[in-house]
Amino acid sequence: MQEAMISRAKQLLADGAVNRVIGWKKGEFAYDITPAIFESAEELDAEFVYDDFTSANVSKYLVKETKKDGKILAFLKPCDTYSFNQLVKEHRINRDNVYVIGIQSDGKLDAEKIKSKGISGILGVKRNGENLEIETLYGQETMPVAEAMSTKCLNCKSKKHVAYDELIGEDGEVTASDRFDMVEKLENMTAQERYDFWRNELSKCIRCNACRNVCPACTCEKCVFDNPASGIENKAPADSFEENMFHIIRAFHVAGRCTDCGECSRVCPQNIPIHLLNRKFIKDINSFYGEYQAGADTTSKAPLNDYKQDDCEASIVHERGVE
Amino acid sequence: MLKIALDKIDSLFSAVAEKQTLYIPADRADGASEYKKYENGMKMSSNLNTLRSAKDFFFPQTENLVDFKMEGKNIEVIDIREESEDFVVFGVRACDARSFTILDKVFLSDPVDSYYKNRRDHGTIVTMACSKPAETCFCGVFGIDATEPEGDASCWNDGESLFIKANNEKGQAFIDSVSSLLQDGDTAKLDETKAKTKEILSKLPLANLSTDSFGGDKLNELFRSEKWAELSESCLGCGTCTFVCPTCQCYDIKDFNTGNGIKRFRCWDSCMYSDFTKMAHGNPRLTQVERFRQRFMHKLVYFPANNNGEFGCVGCGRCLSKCPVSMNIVKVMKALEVK
Amino acid sequence: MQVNENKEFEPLIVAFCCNWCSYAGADLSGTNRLNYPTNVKIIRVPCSCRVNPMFILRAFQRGADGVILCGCHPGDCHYTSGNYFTRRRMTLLFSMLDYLGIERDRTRVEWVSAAEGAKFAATMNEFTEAVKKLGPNRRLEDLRCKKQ
Amino acid sequence: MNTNDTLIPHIGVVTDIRIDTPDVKTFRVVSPEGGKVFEHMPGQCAMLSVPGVGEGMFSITSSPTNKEFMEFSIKKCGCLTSWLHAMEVGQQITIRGPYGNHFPVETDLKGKDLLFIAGGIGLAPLRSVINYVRDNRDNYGDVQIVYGSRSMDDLVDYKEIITEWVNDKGIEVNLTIDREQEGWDGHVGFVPNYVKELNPSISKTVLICGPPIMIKFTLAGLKELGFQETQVFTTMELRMKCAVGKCGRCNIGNKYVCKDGPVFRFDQLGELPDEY
Repeated sequence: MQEAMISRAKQLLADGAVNRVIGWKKGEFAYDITPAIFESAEELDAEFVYDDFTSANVSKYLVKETKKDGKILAFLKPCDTYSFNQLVKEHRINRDNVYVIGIQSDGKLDAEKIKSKGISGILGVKRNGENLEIETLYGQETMPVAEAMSTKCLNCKSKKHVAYDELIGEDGEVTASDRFDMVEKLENMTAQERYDFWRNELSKCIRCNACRNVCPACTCEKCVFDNPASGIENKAPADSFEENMFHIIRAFHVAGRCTDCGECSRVCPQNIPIHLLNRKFIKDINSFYGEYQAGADTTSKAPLNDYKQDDCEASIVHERGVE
Repeated sequence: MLKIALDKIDSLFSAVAEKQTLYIPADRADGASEYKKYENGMKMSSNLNTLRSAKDFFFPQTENLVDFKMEGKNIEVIDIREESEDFVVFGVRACDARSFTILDKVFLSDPVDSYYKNRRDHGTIVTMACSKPAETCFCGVFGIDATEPEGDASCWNDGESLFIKANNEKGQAFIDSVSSLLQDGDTAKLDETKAKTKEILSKLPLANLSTDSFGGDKLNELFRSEKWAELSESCLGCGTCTFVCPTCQCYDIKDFNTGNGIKRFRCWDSCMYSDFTKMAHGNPRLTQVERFRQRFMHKLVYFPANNNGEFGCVGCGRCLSKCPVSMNIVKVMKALEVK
Repeated sequence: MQVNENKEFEPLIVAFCCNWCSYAGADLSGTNRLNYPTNVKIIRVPCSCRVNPMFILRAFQRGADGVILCGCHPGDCHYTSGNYFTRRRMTLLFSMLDYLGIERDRTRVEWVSAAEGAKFAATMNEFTEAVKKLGPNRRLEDLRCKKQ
Repeated sequence: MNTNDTLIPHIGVVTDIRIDTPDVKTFRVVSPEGGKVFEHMPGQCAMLSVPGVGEGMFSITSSPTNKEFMEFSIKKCGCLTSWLHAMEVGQQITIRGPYGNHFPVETDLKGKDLLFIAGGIGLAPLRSVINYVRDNRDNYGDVQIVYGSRSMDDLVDYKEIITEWVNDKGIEVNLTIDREQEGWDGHVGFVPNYVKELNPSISKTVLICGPPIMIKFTLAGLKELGFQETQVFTTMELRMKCAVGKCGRCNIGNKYVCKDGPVFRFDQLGELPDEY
């Protein structure tokens, strides 16, 4: 994959079809990959990488990049293409200034998950069938690939590319996903249990804003939480209320636009399952207003910009589920 | 050296916790660890380090500074400060222990920050030597020896026993308070453990990181480097690095109107945020390039310039594992290094 | 003011009322001398869809124990379709609050027309009773805003 | 706790509000018991705040030789300043300070001929020095003041200038406004050009404050005339929260404007990165 991508990128650069490439750059270790922009064949050869740890979704960078001169080549994984499409639909990305190559993704790994198994001093990670061979400062370790899989890839919703100019690797299908299982599990708890679950999770929040800043749906020029005039600007979780407020409003502001790319949970330094808030909205939208997948196309109306005269009433919330 | 068998460590914790509040690193459900108030039966985490740094104990993320009552045109200032209770933080690693020295230089320099000092005076830090450093560790680069941690008292673990030594009066008082549980022990095995750890420390992937290209005297050339633009390109402008950092000390002061008075509180702030330097008439750091540069210049240039060459980083490696885009101080140092 | 000896919990209810229907409905219930609890504090908004989810949350932060949103009946919106959008938004928001374990009876949407003074009073009576049963809002409170 | 902390402010009472220009008001502040809340040196600043609205750093525009009160000339431009402009006499605010360094009135400036150059609200910090010099006239040489503003109405402290300053011996006041205006028979033109026209003696020590662009061009002009950077002092401002060099935002390079500034000599400023 990586070689094919580099050679195609070099070709497009040489042809002048694009003047830069957005992809991923090697780090110090096996796993610390940084999204980066490459402008020459030399840079690509030296630093471009596409492997098990290139999970960062680069579509949000295109908001800024496609405003610049010249065309940029973007490598997008299937889930990234949904975010991309959604941004195109919201006129945040200038589609004319980007050349998209869809790339196959077999799921990405999360170094944090390896570390949480007590494996430390990671020097190298190799996939060997169903197992990971991990070279560490303290000797060789193995663990099942499935256990190191990034949370966002565990319940993959689709291996299909919804936007691309060309493909490298296979295009997949929308997968029958079990992504709402955890949401359902929570819904079936009692209110007290749900409350305790979320208090435990949200009280970890350090308000670093990583979830917001990485989110491809959060592209406001000025966020309401940064605006002193909004009345709710809160820089720190000074009270449990503010933790709730931030997470409810953040999720609400992307409701109907969140493609469930899972970046929010991936970047959370405190491992809060933020995606479970977004998924709740997605699940509700699906059940109240019909199946909707944000980013699947660039034409449909967003559920919160739309209505039907016979929509359910808000009292539906009171009528179902566990009290 | 004084020691206690590892299987008796619970009795040590209980004895301490009886007299004052004790915090130890404990495991969370997600595998990460964090400092928790000790309760009987709680197990100390075997993780190398806590997810959040130990700076919270002295410089919490939010704290109330002062209250105001407003009546008509009058204001009443209410000093809400209270003497802190005595507490012990157990199991602090060498990197975090050094971070207090750095924070002290900021908060205890004139004019002394009474909020910080209050907690500092009442807190005892018991450090724990590392035996299994991670690939992200680079404390040695800043002259920290992970096998000889600072703090009020230091502990070592040789696999069987916990050895403890006081470094100052506060540490001695701590040891005296539990002396009935301690006995003299032979350090032969411990010395072996230390030697082993030292060997690993020397082989860490970042052990050879050089600070030669940094320091107060390189201010202008580093500031003008053209590499900042490229380095900051992927930065999301979030505050993760700042908030997990044990030495980041910038703060914001804000007022909260509760409806029955005003609370003025301070909270951690991040130089990575767009509003950090924003004024009514403009912003001297308009793009992420300037903000990103500020963070690393502060740690590698400005801080040493004002503090006899001491760097504002302790090499704990938290930002290396937590940055959403893995852009961190090590990559910055390597990129800016003059070879 | 007389101090109530057996301190029964008196909830604070915030009612967002749209200018064109529900506020007029509240007015009508007043001119008809219908009773509804003094616990209800009305905030008039131009249209129910002016109500941002943050308004609801901030009401709780500032001490409300229950928040009710009243607007024109679907189809009767002064601005044609505002309340249809409100309906979707509030359904999702309330569902989310429920998901976070916030008691679902603390929030409600009710359509009250300008002619339905009686409905307004009845709704407020009923809602206040329901919130009273739940007790003070604890799960979505801001401790800093509590009177010492 | 019985220790003081600089972050806990004092109360100040606003006893007088003077409307200087359409967007500048000068506030007189005393302690509730009367008298000044604290002593200061010319060029130092104080943190003024209205709880619930915000806190901001303002230069103290009155001279330390004034023993009764402190004054602050404040231009309305943001949230806090709008609130201050809307308040009435008798209102209490909170005040803490003094912060920062000051103009070297007792060292470098002593015995020197002084040239003050100010633009708009930039007169505020310099007024403190000018009045200090006037009150200690024997310690200083000739004083020349060049002050410019957008229009006649925008000249801060115009009354004090034309009734007091111009009548003082050894003080030369040169006023200018940007555009021709009815009722104005003085000089018209921008400050940098006016300074060049006036061609001041290069033996003078210069104190300059105003909009960054004015400072930039005036400094270039002064250099053309033969002035050295070591002869020119200015005062800076950046966003501040703590005012004691701890909150970490008002730095220019390794210098904190609140603690190492706000007064800088241009050669010192030249050694720092261009980020202000």
